Amino acid sequence: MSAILVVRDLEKTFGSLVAARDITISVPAEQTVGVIGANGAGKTTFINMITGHLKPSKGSIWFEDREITGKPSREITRLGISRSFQVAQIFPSLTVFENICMAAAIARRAGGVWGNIASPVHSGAATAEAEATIELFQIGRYRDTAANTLPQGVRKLLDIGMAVVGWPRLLLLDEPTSGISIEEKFDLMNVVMSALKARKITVLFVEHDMEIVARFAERVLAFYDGTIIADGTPTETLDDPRVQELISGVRLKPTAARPGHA
Amino acid sequence: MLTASAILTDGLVYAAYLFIVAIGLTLIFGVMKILNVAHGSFYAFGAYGAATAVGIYTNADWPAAIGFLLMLAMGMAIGLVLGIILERGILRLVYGKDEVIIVLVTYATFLILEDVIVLIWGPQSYAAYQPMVSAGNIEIGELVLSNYDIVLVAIAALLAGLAYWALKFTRYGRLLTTVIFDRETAAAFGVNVTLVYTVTFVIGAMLGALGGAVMAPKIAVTLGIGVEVIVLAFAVVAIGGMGSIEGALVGALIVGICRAAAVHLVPQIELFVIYGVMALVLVVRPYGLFVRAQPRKI
Amino acid sequence: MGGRGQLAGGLMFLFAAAAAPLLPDWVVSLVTIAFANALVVLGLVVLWRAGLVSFGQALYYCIGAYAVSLTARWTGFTDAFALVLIGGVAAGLMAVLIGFLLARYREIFFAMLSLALSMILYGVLVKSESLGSTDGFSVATPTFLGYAPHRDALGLALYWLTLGVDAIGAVLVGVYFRSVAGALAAPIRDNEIRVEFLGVSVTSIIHIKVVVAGILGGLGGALAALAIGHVDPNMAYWTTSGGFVFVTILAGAGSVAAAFVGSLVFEAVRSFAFDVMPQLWQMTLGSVLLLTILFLPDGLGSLVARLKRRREAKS
Amino acid sequence: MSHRAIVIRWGLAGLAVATAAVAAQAQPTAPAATPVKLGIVSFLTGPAASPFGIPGRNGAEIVIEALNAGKAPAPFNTVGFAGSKVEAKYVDEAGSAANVVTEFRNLVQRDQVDAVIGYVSSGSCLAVTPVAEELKALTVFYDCGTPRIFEEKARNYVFRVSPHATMDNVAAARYLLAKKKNVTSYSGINQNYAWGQDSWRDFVGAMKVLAPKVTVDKVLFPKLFAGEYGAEVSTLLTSKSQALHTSFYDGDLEGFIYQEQARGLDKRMTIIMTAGEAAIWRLRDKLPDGTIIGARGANGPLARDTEINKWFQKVYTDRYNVPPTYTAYQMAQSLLGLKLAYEKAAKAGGKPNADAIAAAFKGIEYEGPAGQVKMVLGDGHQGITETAYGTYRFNKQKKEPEIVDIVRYPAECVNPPAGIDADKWIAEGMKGAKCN
Repeated sequence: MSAILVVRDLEKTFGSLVAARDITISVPAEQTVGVIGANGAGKTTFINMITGHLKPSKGSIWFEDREITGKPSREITRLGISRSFQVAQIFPSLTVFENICMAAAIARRAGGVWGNIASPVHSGAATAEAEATIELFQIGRYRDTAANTLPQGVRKLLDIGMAVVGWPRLLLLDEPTSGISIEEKFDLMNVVMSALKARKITVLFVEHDMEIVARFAERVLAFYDGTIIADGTPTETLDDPRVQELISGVRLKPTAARPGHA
Repeated sequence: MLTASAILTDGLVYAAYLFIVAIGLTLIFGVMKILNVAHGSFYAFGAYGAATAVGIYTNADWPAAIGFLLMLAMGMAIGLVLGIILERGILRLVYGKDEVIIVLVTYATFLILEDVIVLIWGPQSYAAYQPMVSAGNIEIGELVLSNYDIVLVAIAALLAGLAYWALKFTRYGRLLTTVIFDRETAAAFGVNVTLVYTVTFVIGAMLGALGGAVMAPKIAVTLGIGVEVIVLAFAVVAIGGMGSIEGALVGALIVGICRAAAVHLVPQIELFVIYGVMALVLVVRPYGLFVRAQPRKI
Repeated sequence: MGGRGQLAGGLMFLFAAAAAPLLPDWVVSLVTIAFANALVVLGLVVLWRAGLVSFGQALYYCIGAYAVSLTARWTGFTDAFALVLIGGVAAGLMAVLIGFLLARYREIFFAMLSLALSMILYGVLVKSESLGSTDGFSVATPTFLGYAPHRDALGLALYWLTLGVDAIGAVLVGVYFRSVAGALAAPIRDNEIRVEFLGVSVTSIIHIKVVVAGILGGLGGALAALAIGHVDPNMAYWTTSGGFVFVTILAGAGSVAAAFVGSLVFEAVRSFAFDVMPQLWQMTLGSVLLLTILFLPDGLGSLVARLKRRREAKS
Repeated sequence: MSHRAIVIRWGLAGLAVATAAVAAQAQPTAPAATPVKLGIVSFLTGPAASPFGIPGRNGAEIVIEALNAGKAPAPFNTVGFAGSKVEAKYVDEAGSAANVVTEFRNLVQRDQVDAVIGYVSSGSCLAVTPVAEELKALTVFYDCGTPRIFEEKARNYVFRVSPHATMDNVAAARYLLAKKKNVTSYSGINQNYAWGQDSWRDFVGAMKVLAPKVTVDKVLFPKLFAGEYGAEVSTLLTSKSQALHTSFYDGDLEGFIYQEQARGLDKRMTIIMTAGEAAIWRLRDKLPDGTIIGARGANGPLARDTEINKWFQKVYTDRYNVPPTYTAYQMAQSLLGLKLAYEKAAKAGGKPNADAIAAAFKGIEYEGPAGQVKMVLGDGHQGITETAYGTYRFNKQKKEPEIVDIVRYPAECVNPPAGIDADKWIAEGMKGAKCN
């Protein structure tokens, strides 16, 4: 399996503050990677650099053998990297369908200024794509509901759906279960992960809940103080004494993984 | 040298005028995020009120100083009444709507008040020159300065000082600063935002009317004086940064000096020097000199 | 904006075109000016959907008008179709330039900067004695592909021209609203970050909106110049822009047709107020604006939507 | 117009828009005995209302009332216009050119007025002219000053009894040079819009012709309705000029006078106000003695002491408690001129149409409150009159403003002859001026 994402010696400083350093990883295609770490450990900074929201101070990022270091986020999105947000970023005054269809039309439009003007939003292809994505994320019953009245879980699914509708090859999920009640978390992640698997998308997801990480990740990166202190299978990483001491705090049995593990 | 000192004094006088009309506007914007077009009406009402007051005291033959104070008091009283009516009667109904919609509400109010002036004072113009004429003038070198202009500068300086003191050292001022800084938090900490709004709007209205009152002796009080003031005050506030008191001060000084320099040196460009400066400042600092762009968070 | 809406719009357009010869002259000229202004309002609707309000739209209106009259004056060229096109292009080019600056701004700052720019044009025109300063100058009587009507026939020709340009404009704006660039209006107002992360430059989308609104403003100004027969710098003054924003609020941003209805209602109310209360017309207009905002926050256009909803609820 | 009539008409208009067929009935045909309808347009709101618009409207009201009662002095003592009562409709001139043109069309096409008298702003006059010509609507401009109207093109239906503004500045230059022999340089402060720019250009042109050695010093063009003139006054205080030309009026004029007086500018230079007369009743002792005052013609206190002037002064002052200022005079002159033309045309029998009245109006001469009018320029469409300038003095005994040292200039001395543009006439040395 060739690597879809390669990161070398990545570093980000804000003045004298080091937000990320010495980050070097390689992610093979279609892998599902969990990212853990305390608040301020550099997880979101890492994601922001890959998606172009922040410019790295040092190091390089390669996506599908093409260097994308420091490119603007719009361009990176067009290359095939999407992201979702800790707080769902949707268009509250549009319905679910309109949200997704908008995202689909944007992803399918031709390039340049003229592409924006000449591409219709409700083209047959974009509409079909939107309907399929709604189906995939099982939010069909909310299809015509205004987004500002959606329950939290559906907002999250919509947010991720909008990131997925353009067929990205790499998806970065920033705390997909934040703000979701414990009972709903697993259901939500089941829907998301099966959808992403169905589309063969490589996933990096930031998560605080170790049970979720253990259950859904094939590989786990542990961040501490701006750098990666452990990288391996869920069992390896979560059993790492440093990770236990600095991040998870309590010992957790990775064997708790239940059947249905994706 | 003569020209330079003339530019400086003229600029200062004009800046004083601009600051007095702009401070109320920027205060209301800072606290309430309302760009108040009706500020021009406050100015006009203040000027008409002052003219009425001057008429009363001229007929009664009172000393000039009392007349001047009566004039200011009348202007501020009109601002008070008008401010309360507008805030309680109209603005209250549209809080929470889009900023731009509220601008239009104040624009509608401005249109209505323009005709209310006709209904109250009629279409004829009024004179209120007595305080200025009785103030006399002084000669400094070759320049002759009107004492009234010096009073104007003093009033502007006093207002600036007062605003600084009130915002820094009074309970209410600190409250305002909190609301300007973060409205939600202020509300969460139990600040009565509704009351703050009413008081702020009324103070802003009184300041606008005060501007009209102090200018009344220098001008003919006539229909349409409010229109000119609105755009002028907008320009000053936009240059300084909307909602910033020190911005209004610096904006007024910049515009005042630039305009005076234009009149003395290149009178052809006087007409658009203000808008030119405004566009230039906005290009370099989109939010004005004293307001920093707020970074957006994800 | 379904097929039914387009059909209704088309029928209304045909009716308006057919009814003209039966209408009194003064109504024809009033409607002509109202429909010329409606294009400017349509431009403001394009911006307003994205949460942007321009207090300087009179800039493009004025450029369109002056482009028409100057072309006719300097070249002696009087074909109405070409002149209107020139007006639109001139304003559009200006909008392309201004867009580079303006597209970075939002909210009240967008409004203020556009106001400053239009006031600079006003100042320049007032200063230009060769262009008639504040008095402005007259616009040559237009011809229509060689046809040179006069009096009533001229009024009708201008009316039909305006209606034609409006119809083309309305259809094109409708198409634009259904494109990615046009539909990215509420999304931009709602959440610019999401738009950026979907891979679109918000700045360039707003730039496009500024240009579309500018072209519409220029076309409106060009038609108005021909209909009025005179141009002056007041066309760029901020109160002119304020009037257009007024109509936009009155009309609402809900549909393309609302801009036309709103503009017509405004012109009728204004003329009525001038007729009945010559000294209190500002109060009348202000009250109408205030009542609209209070009781019809989505404008006249929302009345239709409300009716439709009621009918749907019944059936 | 009664309230009911308005309601009915707007109702009809609404119907007309909805069901076009009704429209034909919304335009009643006028039987011969119906009154003569006039549209009177002037500023009723905004800054120009108080100095110009309202006195103009007042002048119209008082004259129309007198005409309808048949109480005006001869030869205007017939009732109304040729026996028909005059009905006036007053409209605001405020707003954009589009508004002004729309309201003009409304008057002509909707209200079916027989003639329109009005317009203060030159911009309004220029905008209305082509429409009036196109609609064949008889229109008399009463106050606007731009010479361009009849110089750009020959007009058929548009008239202006009041002389254009060129006269004001040519006469101002003549008066200044006659009275202040020591002038070596002069300055000017005029509003930055067409009226101010044109006034200054004409004045400078006339001065160049009459006294080529006198130089121009400061040239100031503050914004219209600026209100604050501190910097301008300072600039002028640093000037060595002996005279200051200004075409300021009303609000701006008063503001400027208050502000310059507080700093003693008038002690250093003589101020020439080409439109100062309208302000004397308000400024009174605040207007500096020695100021040179014009009234856009021999209007107001500069008018000759004729019977008709005494009559006009009296009826106006009795009604409005102030003496009439020049816009009131111009309105009276315009109305009386139109009356004569109408009656001349009506002699042919029946109600005259616009063409007949226009034909009768061309080139007439008559005497109004402001003196003898001769419609000689613009192919008989533009009037000229004599003009006068004087020096202001506040009479402390009578507590009344006075204008003394009045010099009269015959019409032919300060107006271009027929067939030559005003600008050109001045630039080429004011050839053919007959001053005695």
